[in-house]
Amino acid sequence: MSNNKDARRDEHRPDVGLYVKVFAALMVLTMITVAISKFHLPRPQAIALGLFVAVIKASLVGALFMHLWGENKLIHRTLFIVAGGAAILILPLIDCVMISHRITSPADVASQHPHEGGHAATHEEK
Amino acid sequence: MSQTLNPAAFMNNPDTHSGVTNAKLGVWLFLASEIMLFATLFTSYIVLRMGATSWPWGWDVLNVPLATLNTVILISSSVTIVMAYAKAYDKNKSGFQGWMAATLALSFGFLVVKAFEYGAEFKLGIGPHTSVFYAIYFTMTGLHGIHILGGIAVNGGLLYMSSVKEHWENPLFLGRVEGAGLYWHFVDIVWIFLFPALYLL
Amino acid sequence: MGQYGWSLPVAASSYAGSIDFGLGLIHAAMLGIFVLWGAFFIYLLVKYRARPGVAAQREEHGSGSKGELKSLIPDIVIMTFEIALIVFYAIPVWSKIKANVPDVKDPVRVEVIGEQFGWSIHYAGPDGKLGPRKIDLVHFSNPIGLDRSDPASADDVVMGNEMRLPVNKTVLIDLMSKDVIHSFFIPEFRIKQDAVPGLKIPMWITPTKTGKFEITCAQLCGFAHSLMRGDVHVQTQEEFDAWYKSRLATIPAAAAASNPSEDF
Amino acid sequence: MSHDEHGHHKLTFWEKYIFSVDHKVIGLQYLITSFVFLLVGFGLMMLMRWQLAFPGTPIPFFGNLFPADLAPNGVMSGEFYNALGAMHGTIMVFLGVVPLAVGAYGNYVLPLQIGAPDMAFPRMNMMSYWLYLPGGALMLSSFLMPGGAAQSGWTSYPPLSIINPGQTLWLLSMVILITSSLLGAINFLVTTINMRAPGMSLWRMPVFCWAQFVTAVLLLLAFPPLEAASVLQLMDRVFHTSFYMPKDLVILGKAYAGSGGGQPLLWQHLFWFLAHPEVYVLVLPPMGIVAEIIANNTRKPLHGYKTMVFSMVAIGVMSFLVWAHHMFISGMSPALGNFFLVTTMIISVPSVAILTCLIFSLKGASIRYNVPMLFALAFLPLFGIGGLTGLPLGLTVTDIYLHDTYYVIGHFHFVVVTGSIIALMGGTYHWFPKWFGRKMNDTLGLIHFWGSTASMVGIFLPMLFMGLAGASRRLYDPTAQLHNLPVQGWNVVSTISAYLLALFQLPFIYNFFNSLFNGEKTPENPWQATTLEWACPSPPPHGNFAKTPRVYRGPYEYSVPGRKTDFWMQTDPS
Repeated sequence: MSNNKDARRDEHRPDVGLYVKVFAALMVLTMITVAISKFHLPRPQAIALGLFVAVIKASLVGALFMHLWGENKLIHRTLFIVAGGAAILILPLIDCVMISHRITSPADVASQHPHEGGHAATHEEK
Repeated sequence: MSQTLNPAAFMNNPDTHSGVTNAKLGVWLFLASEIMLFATLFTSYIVLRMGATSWPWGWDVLNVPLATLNTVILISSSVTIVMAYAKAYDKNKSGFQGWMAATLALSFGFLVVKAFEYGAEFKLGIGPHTSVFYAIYFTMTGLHGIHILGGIAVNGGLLYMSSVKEHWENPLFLGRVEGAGLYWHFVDIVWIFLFPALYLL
Repeated sequence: MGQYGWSLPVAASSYAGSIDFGLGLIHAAMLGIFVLWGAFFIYLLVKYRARPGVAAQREEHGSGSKGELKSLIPDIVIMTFEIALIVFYAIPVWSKIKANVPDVKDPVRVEVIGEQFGWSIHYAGPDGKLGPRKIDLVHFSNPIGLDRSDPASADDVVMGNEMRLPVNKTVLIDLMSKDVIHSFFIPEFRIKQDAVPGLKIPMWITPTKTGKFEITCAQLCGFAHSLMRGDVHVQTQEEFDAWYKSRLATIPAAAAASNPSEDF
Repeated sequence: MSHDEHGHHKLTFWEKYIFSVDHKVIGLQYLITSFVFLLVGFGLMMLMRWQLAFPGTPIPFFGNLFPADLAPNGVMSGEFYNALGAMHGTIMVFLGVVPLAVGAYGNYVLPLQIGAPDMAFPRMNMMSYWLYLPGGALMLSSFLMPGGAAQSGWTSYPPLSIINPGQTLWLLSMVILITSSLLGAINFLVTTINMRAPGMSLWRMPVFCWAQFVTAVLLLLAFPPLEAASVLQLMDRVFHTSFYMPKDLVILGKAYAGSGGGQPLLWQHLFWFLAHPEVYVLVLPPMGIVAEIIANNTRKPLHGYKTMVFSMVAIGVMSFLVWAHHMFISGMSPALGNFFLVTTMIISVPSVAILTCLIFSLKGASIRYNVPMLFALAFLPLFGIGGLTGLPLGLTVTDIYLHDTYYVIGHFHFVVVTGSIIALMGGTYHWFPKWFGRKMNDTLGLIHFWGSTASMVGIFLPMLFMGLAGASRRLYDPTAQLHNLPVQGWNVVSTISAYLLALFQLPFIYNFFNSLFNGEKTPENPWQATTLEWACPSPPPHGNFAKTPRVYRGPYEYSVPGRKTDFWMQTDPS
């Protein structure tokens, strides 16, 4: 195998300084999500914020640790197609919303748990 | 032998049509199927949640501090594996082995914490049958745990291979480390979404 | 014996005609397409068989040329047909049958509940109110768990595998299942709807012919799936009323017999 | 992998034939195994057909061989019938046709056609097969479990599948089979993208390769949702979760103990999310085979090569958007039904385009009527019936009546049996010379062809009539329901045709094995074809080509004016 150099062509030059920065950012973001959840925001806001932070974290890992930044186009296209496939899964969700009025006995999930904390009762909304 | 092509030589040729090695493309396609798998699980989660009249807060029913600890562990392991890749890139064998061992230690740590979490729940008589919330919680974290186990097997394999001269000097070795890293980061990303979805929201 | 039938059964509901129209139209079109294609196909097979001294003719054209466009003609024809079907037939008729329940005065209100392996038909009675059902009250003598103590269920009648309907009157049905998925199918009415546990699915029929038809289960529901059937009798309004009254007369006894206290 | 494990030393028997990493050996392993599974699935169906035609009468010859709880006094029980039905569907789709179309033909032919020495990941290829075989064995072994095999149809709809016996093994082996398919799909994609010979641009790939490529994408993206759904169902069965179990179920008079809160329709969505693309997985590779055979035997280029390729890609994309047409009356939102109605009608457009191109390919041809060509030609009208009968099923309104009747069964068997399986059989006759360097016998082939096609039509055409009369499917005893009585005679016709079909497979089986040893020896390129698989020895050695082939032109350069021969191979430099 004399193509040692060639084999490196599609491998990424590591950047240790960058990795450390990303690590720090991920830690901070983790603490932020946990801290936010302490406030017990109303559900919609909590979900929006939580997902927002999660998307940022995932993008950092994807772009910099997985080297998607500057990766070959083929990989980007693959992920694009998969994103399309996964997006189609929205249709079962739409159906679920549209037939929700047909559900006869929806489960009251929160009440099915032994509660140790105390604030379950104050957060009955979905 | 001389009258036919050697498949192995052909396969290792990085000069492919796409400019991506087979191994890397293969890993990414595998991750593509994994994305669909977890996307389906998250879809099921949302469907079940929307079909319920109420949904518990993770703080009330799960152990958030332990899960936070696990998040920290997993993110750290993502860094250690990328450091291992950096060392392998520089052909620094002991550095690679050190960071890879750290990755393995962190992944075992994750599983141990998870085991404590599960154990406490089982002790309370809580299991997947308790409610759809716990059903989705145990299923998704369980599947994620199985993925961790798979990662441990792959990373452990690479750690062993690095001690064999023949493998360490193989020009494909770096690609393998990169592939294992991609998988490990993916497992990390899944957790990045699982953690808020189950524990915080 | 007449065991080789292939036509649709008699049409006995208000919208059976529009479904039959679609079936007829599509099958006529299918037959037409198939015969035309078939004739063309056989012509090609015969004309272009290999013969000594005759070589194959390449079609020299790139994409977008005339020859290429010609092969799109069948597609365009079929597409036009399909668009017409969707716009003028499928969507309007579908929303009439499935998407909306007609707003009629004084309908017959019924709950149909499937279980392994039979149908329970629960009539709301003259007050138009379905009595509440409770899972704790389910008993072999009260298969749907009807709460007889509620005033709404005073004039309710529950039938097993037997449905009687007045002719030319709209029936609003809430379809449910106790255990697994069943499918409520009356071939003569051209009505079919899955009964899904946990869901209450609305549907409606207006029978237009008197007579006895069959309710069947069209979704695999277990080992005795083929035995899951019932009868639907379409009667004149007078016959129906008389029958309902006679059933109602038996209710107090039935209510007493299935006194829920013993199940608690 | 850095050195050649498989080039230098002599391979042992095990390495060469059992745990081989050679795509050709794996392809043949798939071929034999999937043909065996097809026969098994067919055998199950013959038992069912007896019960359907003559309900309540003991099964002849075999009846008393079954344990008394399955077939008391030789008469099939309802449980046994349902188990046979579920297993027939599962085996035929997941263990028969897909492995045959993808595992066997794809594995053997695809690398040859693109000029690759092997698949991209030979060891993973071996692993696919060695997951498929145990997965299949596990599936079959469920018959021996207490309670018998899965009894909830191949669709496994909950809650029935949660409370029925036999489903756990079904789910486990499905997970294994899905994993095997996923490994295969990754391998096919990487091979097609990365391993093409120099000069083999995408637009020079034969239609068959395109079909395999699109199929692999479908498998890769559609199977994981079913894997996830199967895991959830497995949880429901094993750990008593309630993913698919709503609250307040009363099963045979007893309240169900689960927590409730689940949604039965979720499974249907996830199942059909796979199972509709799966239909195109069943159909696209056979279409590719038909295209290859037609191009070769008309001695002219395919009409509209690019149209066909684009249509296949369009089918691939659209196949992800049509699944809920299986669910029009499932209780799903009727408004969403309209959406799926429109997408379903759209997907018929590329399908019609492919058929049109194939038929127009005959124009100006010099048709060579050999056995593979007969199969390919029979595919066109018979698959056409399958496609046309899909129209009233895809239309919401008419589906209200036809859903879950025998019309559905007739429709998809026309598609899969007289479509896919006919084409796959044709493929066997076409590539047999390449696989073994010998030719299959023509007379036996003709008997097989005419007998099979006639009896297939005899089985499935009556089903369309029965469906129109409203006969429901999956009924253990059709005569128990009055509305089936007027069409019961057709069941007898179907059954007799099915037994005839079995009879007409005997010449095929004999022909296959006899020709292995006694068939007429053939040269490298007996059909005078143009594609790359005919540019290497028959059978090709390990590594396939003596040197990396170079590709100079498109796949179907037949009857080019001014050339001595009427075929111009892709590798021919002049």
